[in-house]
Amino acid sequence: MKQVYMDNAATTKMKKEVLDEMMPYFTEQYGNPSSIYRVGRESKKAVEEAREKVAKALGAKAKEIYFTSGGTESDNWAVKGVAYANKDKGNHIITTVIEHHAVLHTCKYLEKQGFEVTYLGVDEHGLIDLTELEKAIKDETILISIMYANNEIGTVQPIAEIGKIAKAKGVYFHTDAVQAVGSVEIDLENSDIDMLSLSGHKIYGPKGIGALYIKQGTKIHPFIHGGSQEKNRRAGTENIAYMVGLGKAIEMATADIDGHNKEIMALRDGLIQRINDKIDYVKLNGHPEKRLPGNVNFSFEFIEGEALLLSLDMVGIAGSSGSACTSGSLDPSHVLLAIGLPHEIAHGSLRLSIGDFNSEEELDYVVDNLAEIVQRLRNMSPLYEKVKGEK
Amino acid sequence: MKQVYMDNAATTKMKKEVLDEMMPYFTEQYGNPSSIYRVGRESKKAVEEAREKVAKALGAKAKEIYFTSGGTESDNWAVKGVAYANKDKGNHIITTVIEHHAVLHTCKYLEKQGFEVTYLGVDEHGLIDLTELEKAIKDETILISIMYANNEIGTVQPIAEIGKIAKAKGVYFHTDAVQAVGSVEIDLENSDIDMLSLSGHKIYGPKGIGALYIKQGTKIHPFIHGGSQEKNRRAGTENIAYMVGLGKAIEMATADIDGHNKEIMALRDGLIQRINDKIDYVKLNGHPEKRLPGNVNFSFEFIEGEALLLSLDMVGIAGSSGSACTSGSLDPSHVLLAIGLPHEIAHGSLRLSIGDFNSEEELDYVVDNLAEIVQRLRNMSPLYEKVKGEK
Amino acid sequence: MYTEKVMDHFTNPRNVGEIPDADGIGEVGNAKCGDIMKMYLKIEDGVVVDVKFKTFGCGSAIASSSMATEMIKGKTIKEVLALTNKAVAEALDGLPPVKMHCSVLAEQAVKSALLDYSKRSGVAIPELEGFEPDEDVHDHEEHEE
Ligand SMILES: Cc1ncc(COP(=O)(O)O)c(C=O)c1O
Ligand SMILES: Cc1ncc(COP(=O)(O)O)c(C=O)c1O
Ligand code: FES
Ligand code: FES
Repeated sequence: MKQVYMDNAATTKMKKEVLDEMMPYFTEQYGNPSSIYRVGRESKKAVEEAREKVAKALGAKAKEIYFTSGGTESDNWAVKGVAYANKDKGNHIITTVIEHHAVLHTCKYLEKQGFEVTYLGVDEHGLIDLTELEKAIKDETILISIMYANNEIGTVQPIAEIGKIAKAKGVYFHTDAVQAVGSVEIDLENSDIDMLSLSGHKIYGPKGIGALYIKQGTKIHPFIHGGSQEKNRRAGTENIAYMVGLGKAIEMATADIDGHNKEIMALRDGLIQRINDKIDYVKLNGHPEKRLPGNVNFSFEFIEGEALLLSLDMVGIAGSSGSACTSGSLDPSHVLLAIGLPHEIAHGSLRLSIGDFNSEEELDYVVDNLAEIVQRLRNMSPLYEKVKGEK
Repeated sequence: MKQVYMDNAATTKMKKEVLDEMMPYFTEQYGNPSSIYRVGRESKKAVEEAREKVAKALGAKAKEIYFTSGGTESDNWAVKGVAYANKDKGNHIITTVIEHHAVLHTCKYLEKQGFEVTYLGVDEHGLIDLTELEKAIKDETILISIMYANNEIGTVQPIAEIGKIAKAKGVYFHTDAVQAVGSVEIDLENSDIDMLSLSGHKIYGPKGIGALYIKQGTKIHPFIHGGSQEKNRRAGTENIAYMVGLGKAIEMATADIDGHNKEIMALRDGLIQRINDKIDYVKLNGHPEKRLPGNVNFSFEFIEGEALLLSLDMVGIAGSSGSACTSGSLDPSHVLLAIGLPHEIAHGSLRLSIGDFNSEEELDYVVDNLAEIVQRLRNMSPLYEKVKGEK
Repeated sequence: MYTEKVMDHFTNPRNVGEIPDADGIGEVGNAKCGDIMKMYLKIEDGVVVDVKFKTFGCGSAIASSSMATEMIKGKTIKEVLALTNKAVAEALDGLPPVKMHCSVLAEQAVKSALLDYSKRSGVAIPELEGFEPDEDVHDHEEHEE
């Protein structure tokens, strides 16, 4: 059967070029970078070259890049590390209700440890209100953590403005850019971002590697203590192969963001239009313009997302409903609720996220099947029955 | 030039069988295990099969095994997770002065956060004193963290007895078994161990993956918060390939521990004897019997370890001096100082750790070169000069 | 981690040994820190005509000693006094930051030997007045918290 993978916001398939660069570090180049003999020195060199690539892709200095085990660890480190290191200054953190759980659950945990957290709401498109942010800052505020772009609805926040506000108030600013890297131009040197999280597997690199950018001079505790790797700030024997893979992946993802976005957006806009044309009672979630190039998120009234996903899977189409990273939970997505969707509409959401391996022709297959499936499920739905009756 | 890798305690070369099992998860099997479509379900299955293998190798239940990014994260999680979850009960932790930095630096950090830590000393062979341990336990003690086997001198602690003491006193017992797995039979179900750390890259698996065994019912906080992976206890998109690799690696490493140890010990004992025979002013560090099968650690008087390592590297031999995991620091090893070596003797230490890929013939090469190098460095040493003068 | 020059001087150290009838001997460092450097000078008419060293220490300590001996051989006392650890490190095409103290040791070993010469021979070296080699010149990498 045809397989159409449309869940690139959950994870991506690794690019061949990335895997090829990693392979030597699974075989002959196995030395521990901390050691002084040849095979160790070569590993060290590979790690530092990968770090350079990450730095270059973000307009940062190599010494500001720290490798982690993924976006989640980066988020945990940034938020907890700053919280604990600055608790003599204050105990207040500002974030948003639509963050990824990696930030949200970390904040919930910190609340139990005596920190106070303000969760900013968002408007119907998923944007925060800058005035509200400014008002939320108080003397005790030590950190603002606001995601660059949302993983579910794709909304991109006004990061430059947020940075300016944070800087003016002398508060650290962390942004979870896991979804933004490769889709948005990022130039950290000319930004007011103090910390930025990213992850390899969202940009055609391996799963289980990420990085945290920490601007020089930022007061932050290490999160994982131990050996002196990563300049004494992130302990643990280096995952050389994945670091190399992340370096290659980010290099490729940022080589021509504009050109790349144009292609992806053409597919995205075509998909949105065709769904709008072919299926009624649908609603596009997220911001109409300020959204990630590959993100399509629709609510289909009267039906439930899991049933939709299962039906799509039966014809080989992979999508997601709510956050794929957390779909162990069946609660309607906290992001969709935050933009004001009623529960029943939130439940009927479908995210199709377009990636580098998708083609125009696949989208035809998706739309045809989707229309059919939605109709079939609606025919089973007592809610739809009522609406039909009213018509 | 001939290359002889004798630093298997620092890291090992991945076995081909391990890499082979991992490969599909770098290519077609890239689905996110949290998702419900086919390629996601297959990833989920692979993760759970890997977890079964880890559990089986340790005599544990699969649901007691949590994947982490390595031994260091496992140690951080166990120690911090128990500390924070039980701080209403007490704030006292007991560990030893010879732990890996992953435990030691974590404890130092917790001291700054208001915890109290007792660091047990060790005897000249690196063994703790059980009576001393018992005496150190007080009402406020919530955790004992003592390593199974030491990474530098190979000494194996009386883990069963420590477990009994901990259990009798109602204190949690964590052991860092990163060096022990594959060399010591471990049967967690019939043990008093509450938590156990292990790492993939010490047993011919990948670098950047580990596991923490958490006995059912243990009160411990998550360490990395976020998505609901690992039953809500360790967030982050799963590193499926490495989990599969760790499963295969531990399966192979524990298939026939006795037979395997016999072979490795034959090599080790031969190496120890030949060094003793050929070179004077040497001292074997660690316990004569209770030591890891592959560990050889000698001090060579009058010379310094780094010079020794560099010289060995020039003839293709890879060894380590002090802990290779932390050799960014130039301080003499805390372990060698703890067993009572004077600073200058600790400086002249060399660890040669034997692994599955080493051969008898390689050892000949090592001993011949080592004898020559030690002599050359001694001829340059003002300390040796004095001894020669006295003779 | 080390330059080719360092490795060259480490593997083929120049002027290793002792001078039995040395005019000045300097010993600095201590075994506790893993480094002792001992310099022997032969001085004629205010010129270092021969120099030998022995070192207990790491690769960069051995290379620094070797380089220092090359740099002072045949030089006048005044010229020798001008030798700095930075010059030694530069002559080796650089040392890793954590290893700079090894070159400090080399500078101090030379000065100690000169001081010894001055005491023994009665030749005053005013530049060395108050010179005392540091016991602990170790300056390890910054630990960021
Ligand atoms: C916005 C966002 N932040 C954080 C993460 C977590 O990253 P990782 O899966 O690498 O832990 C994800 C995806 O899982 C994400 O989409
Ligand atoms: C005893 C011990 N504990 C912990 C670790 C850390 O494990 P990892 O390198 O996987 O972080 C090591 C080795 O590095 C070790 O030898
Ligand atoms: S309908 Fe089954 S989970 Fe709600
Ligand atoms: S002799 Fe101490 S590091 Fe060079």
